[in-house]
Amino acid sequence: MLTEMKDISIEFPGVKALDHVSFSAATGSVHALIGANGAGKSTLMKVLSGAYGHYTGEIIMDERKVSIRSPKDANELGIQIVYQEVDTALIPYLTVGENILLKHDRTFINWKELHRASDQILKRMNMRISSKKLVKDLSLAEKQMVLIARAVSTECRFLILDEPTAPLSHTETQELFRIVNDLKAQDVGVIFISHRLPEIFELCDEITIMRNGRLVSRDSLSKISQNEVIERMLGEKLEEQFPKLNLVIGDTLLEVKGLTDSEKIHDINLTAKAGEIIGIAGLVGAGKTELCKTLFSSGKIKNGEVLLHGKKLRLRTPHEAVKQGIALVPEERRREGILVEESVSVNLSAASLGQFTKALGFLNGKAEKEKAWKIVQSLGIKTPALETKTKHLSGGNQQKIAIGKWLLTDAEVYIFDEPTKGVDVGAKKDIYELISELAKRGKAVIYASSELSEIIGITNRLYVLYDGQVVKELQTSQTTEEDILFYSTGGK
Amino acid sequence: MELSKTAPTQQRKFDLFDFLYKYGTILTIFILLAVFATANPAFIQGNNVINILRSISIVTIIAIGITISLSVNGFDLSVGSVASLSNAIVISMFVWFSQNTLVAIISALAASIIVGLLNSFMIVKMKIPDMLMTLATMFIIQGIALTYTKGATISQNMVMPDGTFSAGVISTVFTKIGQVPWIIVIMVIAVVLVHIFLTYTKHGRYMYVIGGNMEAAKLSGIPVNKYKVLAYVLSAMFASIGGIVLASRVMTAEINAGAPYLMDSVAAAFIGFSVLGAGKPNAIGTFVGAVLIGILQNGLVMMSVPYYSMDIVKGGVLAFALGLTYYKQKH
Amino acid sequence: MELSKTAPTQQRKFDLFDFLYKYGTILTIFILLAVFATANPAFIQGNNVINILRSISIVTIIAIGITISLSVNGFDLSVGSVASLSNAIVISMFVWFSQNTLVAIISALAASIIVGLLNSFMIVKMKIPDMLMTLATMFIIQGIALTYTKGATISQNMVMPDGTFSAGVISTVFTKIGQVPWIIVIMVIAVVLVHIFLTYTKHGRYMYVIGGNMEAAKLSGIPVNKYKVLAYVLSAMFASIGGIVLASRVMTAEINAGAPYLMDSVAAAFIGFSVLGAGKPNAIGTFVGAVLIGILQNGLVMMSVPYYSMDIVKGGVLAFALGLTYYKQKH
Amino acid sequence: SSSKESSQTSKANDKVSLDGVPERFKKTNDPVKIKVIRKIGGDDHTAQFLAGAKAEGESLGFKVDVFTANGDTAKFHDAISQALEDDYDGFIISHGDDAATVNDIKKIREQGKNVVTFDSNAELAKVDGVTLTSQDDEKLAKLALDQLVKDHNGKANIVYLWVDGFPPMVRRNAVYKETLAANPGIKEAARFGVAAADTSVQTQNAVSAMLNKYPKGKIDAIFATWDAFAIGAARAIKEAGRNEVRIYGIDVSNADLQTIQEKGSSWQYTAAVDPKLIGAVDMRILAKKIAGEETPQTYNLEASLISQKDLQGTENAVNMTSLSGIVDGWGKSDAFEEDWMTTLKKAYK
Ligand SMILES: Nc1ncnc2c1ncn2[C@@H]1O[C@H](COP(=O)(O)OP(=O)(O)OP(=O)(O)O)[C@@H](O)[C@H]1O
Ligand SMILES: Nc1ncnc2c1ncn2[C@@H]1O[C@H](COP(=O)(O)OP(=O)(O)OP(=O)(O)O)[C@@H](O)[C@H]1O
Ligand SMILES: [Mg+2]
Ligand SMILES: [Mg+2]
Repeated sequence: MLTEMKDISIEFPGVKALDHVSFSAATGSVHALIGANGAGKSTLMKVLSGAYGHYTGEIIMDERKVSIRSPKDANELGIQIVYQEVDTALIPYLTVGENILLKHDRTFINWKELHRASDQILKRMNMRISSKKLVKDLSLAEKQMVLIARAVSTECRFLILDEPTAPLSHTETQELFRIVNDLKAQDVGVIFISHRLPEIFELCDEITIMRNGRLVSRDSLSKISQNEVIERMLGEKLEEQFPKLNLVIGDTLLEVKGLTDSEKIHDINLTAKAGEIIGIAGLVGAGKTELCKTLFSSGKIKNGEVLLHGKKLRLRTPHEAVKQGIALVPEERRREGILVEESVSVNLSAASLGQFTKALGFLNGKAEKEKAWKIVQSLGIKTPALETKTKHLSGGNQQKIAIGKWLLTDAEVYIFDEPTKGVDVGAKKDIYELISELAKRGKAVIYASSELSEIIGITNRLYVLYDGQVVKELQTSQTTEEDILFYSTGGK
Repeated sequence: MELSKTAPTQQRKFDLFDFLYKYGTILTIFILLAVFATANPAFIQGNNVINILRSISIVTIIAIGITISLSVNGFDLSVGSVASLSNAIVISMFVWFSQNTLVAIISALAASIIVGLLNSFMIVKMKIPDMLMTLATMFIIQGIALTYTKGATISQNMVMPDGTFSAGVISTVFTKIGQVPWIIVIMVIAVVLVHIFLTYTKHGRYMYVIGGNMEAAKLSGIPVNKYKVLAYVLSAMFASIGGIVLASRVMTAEINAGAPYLMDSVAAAFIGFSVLGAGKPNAIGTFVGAVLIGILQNGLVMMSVPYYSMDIVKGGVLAFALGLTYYKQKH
Repeated sequence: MELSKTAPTQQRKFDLFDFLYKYGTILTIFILLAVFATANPAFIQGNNVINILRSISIVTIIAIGITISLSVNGFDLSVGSVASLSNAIVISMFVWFSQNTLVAIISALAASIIVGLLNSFMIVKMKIPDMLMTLATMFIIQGIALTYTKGATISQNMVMPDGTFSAGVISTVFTKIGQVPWIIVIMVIAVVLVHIFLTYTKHGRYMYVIGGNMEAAKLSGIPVNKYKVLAYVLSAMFASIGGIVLASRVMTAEINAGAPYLMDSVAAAFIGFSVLGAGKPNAIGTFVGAVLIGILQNGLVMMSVPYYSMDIVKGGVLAFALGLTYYKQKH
Repeated sequence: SSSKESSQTSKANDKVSLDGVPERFKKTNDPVKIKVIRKIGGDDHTAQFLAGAKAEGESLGFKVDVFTANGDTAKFHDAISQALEDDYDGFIISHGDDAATVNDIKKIREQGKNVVTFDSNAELAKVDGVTLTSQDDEKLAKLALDQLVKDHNGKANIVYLWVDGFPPMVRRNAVYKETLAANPGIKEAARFGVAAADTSVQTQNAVSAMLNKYPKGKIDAIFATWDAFAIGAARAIKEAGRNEVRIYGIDVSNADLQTIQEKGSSWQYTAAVDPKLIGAVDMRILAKKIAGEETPQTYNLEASLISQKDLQGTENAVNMTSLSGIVDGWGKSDAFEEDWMTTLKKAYK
């Protein structure tokens, strides 16, 4: 069976997000949808799932014209979606079970049955979260898995996965692929959006490429190469992804001694020199995020110390950390990284407002706008205006803003926690370049990621985390993905 | 590869702060009981317990309505004025129009349903933020209640504008509503029904879903507007029931009689959030909140605390319970 | 990438609903002005304009404080009781303790700062939700104010508990504060200062950022707690100024004199959200909200609307303004 | 020893012989316990009434607990129910104007306890053994209105400040209506009235608007049925500089006296009963009941008219206590003051 979207156009204030896009996907196959940040992928899928009712064009299923103007319409036609922004789709103060079985039950709820059923679904997915846990206590990856569980728990003919793998590690990604393949075998049509090209080639049958709100091409994946995909989505060839490493390493800038917090991490020792990019590798839940946050002092330090230039830092609040020269790009951008209701320029200047302040705390609006615009340009943030609220930007562009605001500050140590999540290949390259630029300017960079290729590609040196502890320190040039994986899984 | 070691689930050892979060309010209640009972053993005798339950009945009923509106993340400020209006309608039906109990009660409820529909129409269709809208409704209904009674107190045998005396009497069946045991029974039924509704039915769950993340609810195909309407109508209806019970208890309709209930009800519903660690509006919690307030009120009168200092103690105990509950709690 | 050198500004074509969102409240004010002035030309004469401004001064000042607490996404319910307390302290300083104007005002402000610190300590350190905490504080401060005055009105030459007469007098300098032009000047200064503070300074920006997403603000290195403390202290201080102006206007300290200002102030601050399309708490909007309420109140008296129907009109106009503003507005 | 409000019953002076004092009051180790419960609150009248009752009771060696429900009727009834559980000897119930009060008081009587009410439901007359006291509202209204008519020779445009919904207000309104009917020259130009926590400020704002609507010469006087109205009106008139408008009010407080006495004040007359005295007299009636003595079923407290001229005639600032030196009989009444009470007062001095 085929779903066809014909000549879909949609506009938002200041942007024509979709411009006569046609798209079709069949049941029993996995269809990749790809394009740079802001190309319109999510928007197109929101149209198909009924989240936006104000589009023009038509949708045809089973050779019959259908009307999808609300999520209910889409549900009734068997279309399910897992949204890119997980927090927009979860109810934090309800349990995992309730979030999974959100919509199907009889008038009276049987709590035992509900948790039994959702535990079963989770088990089928090889997930080890309790159905009774509150969603607000989950990590981002777990939240993502809950959403996938919700989608697969329903009878559906089409399942849209909008960047489901962004927060997932290798293991969970493999688990997801297994589920997708199962669904495919059951004749479900899966539409899969991702910025990780290798996984698309691993999983998908067909591919549709978009650029700037328009359709570029539709092909069978067997007939196209990675480079061709990149060229079509960016409109230009992509050179080597990773920039040249900075080899001018200076003195030790940051020293962490015996760092232990109250929850997850124990006895971490690491050093970072000026001009060096340090990788933090590890599986999901290994404690990378906790470590980053503890260094940024928003976690609670129980033991140990952090020294900058050999001087012990007082780290009680992020405010103090920033003042002493530490910057953090956090993992959960929507909750922690950006101010969705504020404009692009307010977001970009939020961490460095002191620079734009005149006597008595008055703001210098002009300087602020100028600097912000510079960042918008240098990062290629796709926004209609500086005044646009960030919530109207595409996911990848929001991520760029979360990074961009720190580029205006004058920190000495930059901590990046999964900074390229949801960022397209072209922009990834921009971000890598920015990071390496920081290193060249003599900053120390700490780069936490569960994508091993990134760690290998960009760092000078790396630490492998396992269960909250550093199990291995490696020179990047002398190691391989397999080695890292070995240590990450507890190998000694 | 055997990489499927996801995050190890957290060990549950006894956690004092977690315990306090769940039982802080209840603990406070026990502390108060102990203090008051030591000061005067009569405090925990049957008669006084009934006194306390009777005194919290109206607050609880109205607070239950607020709880429902809170469950969809709404906030109904108009409940006090709806209670006033219902009080006025019920009594006037008897006194002015010599109607029977059924007609009187149905009229009051019908009026409250209209208010609920008005509120929800403006909130859902006109997209007016709920606090703002119910603030406006609060004024409007207060004004309507005042205009309806011409600013006068309605009571049996009152002087009518034309100089005659009103002839209607309040039925004896109706007067039972505001007396023990019925006043307590009504409260208990309201709490239990709403508890079941919110916890064990699809509808209640949808309300929590809407309250927790309206966007997500909408995108899951839950008829958000329908449930919001339902929530505001139910909220107004419970306020109306509160007003009717009040009417039966005092047998007159004084102007703005329902207004003082707003603050206490809001306090009860808010305190209820944390009871048993619910973390969300819930009927049992609201009841516990009302009990806390009722015990305080009664105990302070019993201890002959000067009336002008009562609020200090009341606020202080509230702050204490809150401190116990939220201290060290992460959000 | 074909990006231009300068930042593009968004294209704006005329959009009725956008227009109404920005100017709905102001439009309502003009409609009201037209209606009232037609009914009675005296309405827009200088004297009456001064009357209106004088009558909204206290509401505006208190609402400005609420605006500040709203800007960090807080909500200060204790402002009414702080105003009562300040009123009592100021008058008692004169009447009971024969102090001068400076001492009187400083004492009242100092008390309010303590309240603000208490509020923010409990909210920031004990993590108690703000509405709940300030509800508790509201009761506590109300009780303290009542206990301080022993539930009586303080006025010059009053009978003291020991049977003697109080000897202190209220200084003539102080009485000026509550009179035209000063009462209006103080309001305007408060509005302008807070407008500048919130819109043009780093601190104001930080407050809005904290209000928008506290977690993100914290992780951007903004000293969130410091600003929250500041917000609650400022909120209490403006409430205190409102109480002081009230004291000067009425020259006595009646019990709970500040309480009624809570609702009107909240309404003014809320209406202000939408003024000029700000979409967030802002000083100018709050002022416009207060003007709307003030015009209504004054105009209705002039039109001899029965007092008991005034609330209907007041609520109706509020609903109308809100409807104009929010109808068709996406959130 | 709970708190300062519940009175520390002072030890009886042994030297004073308690001869002639009714039996109940001789048990000095078991003092008489009285509960005063008032429905309305938040005004000075309440504070003074309660203070008067308390002071009188304590001077007789009673233990007096006072409570106000601040206008919350259900809370008022809760307090009565609760007090019934305690061992009070008698009750003073103020402003129990709703029907349910009748039931409450029946219950009190069934327990054999004594009750005196003030400004409460007239139906209480049907309950045996209850004394209903009130301010003489008819007299209060008449004093002020007659003066108004007299001052303006029966011809005036007036503003009426009144609020419905309270029995005393209803009674005052009745007199007002009669007066208008009897004096066709007196015309009501406008009316206003709200009962809120900020009544005086709201009245002030409303009267300001009225003064604008009716320029000089269009209104002559204001009749304010409550001092909160009068004081608001007086402030508005002062602000507008329109002191040709004269205010005739009812009720008085210390702040009122100050306003009336002020130079150029527009508040000419106010008719009032001393609220402290009401509390005291109610307490005495209750004491007589406990003593088993005869008490009347109703009692009205005498009203006086206070004039600005009298107040301005003295050098010193006048207050509620010193008013007695100016208005004859103010604050003093020997109604129900028995000899044994004098003895008790001496004993507990
Ligand atoms: N609600 C909205 N209001 C205004 N503009 C919007 C809205 N939603 C999307 N847009 C704009 O539409 C364009 C397409 O966004 P979309 O989210 O579809 O991109 P995407 O291809 O999913 O990108 P990413 O890979 O970053 O997720 C962007 O320029 C975005 O700013
Ligand atoms: N908000 C939270 N509340 C409770 N537990 C959390 C929260 N966030 C993370 N955790 C838990 O803390 C542990 C460490 O998580 P952390 O996020 O530091 O790991 P990570 O290595 O960064 O993994 P990821 O790849 O998901 O970022 C995990 O067990 C996770 O479930
Ligand atoms: Mg997207
Ligand atoms: Mg992480």
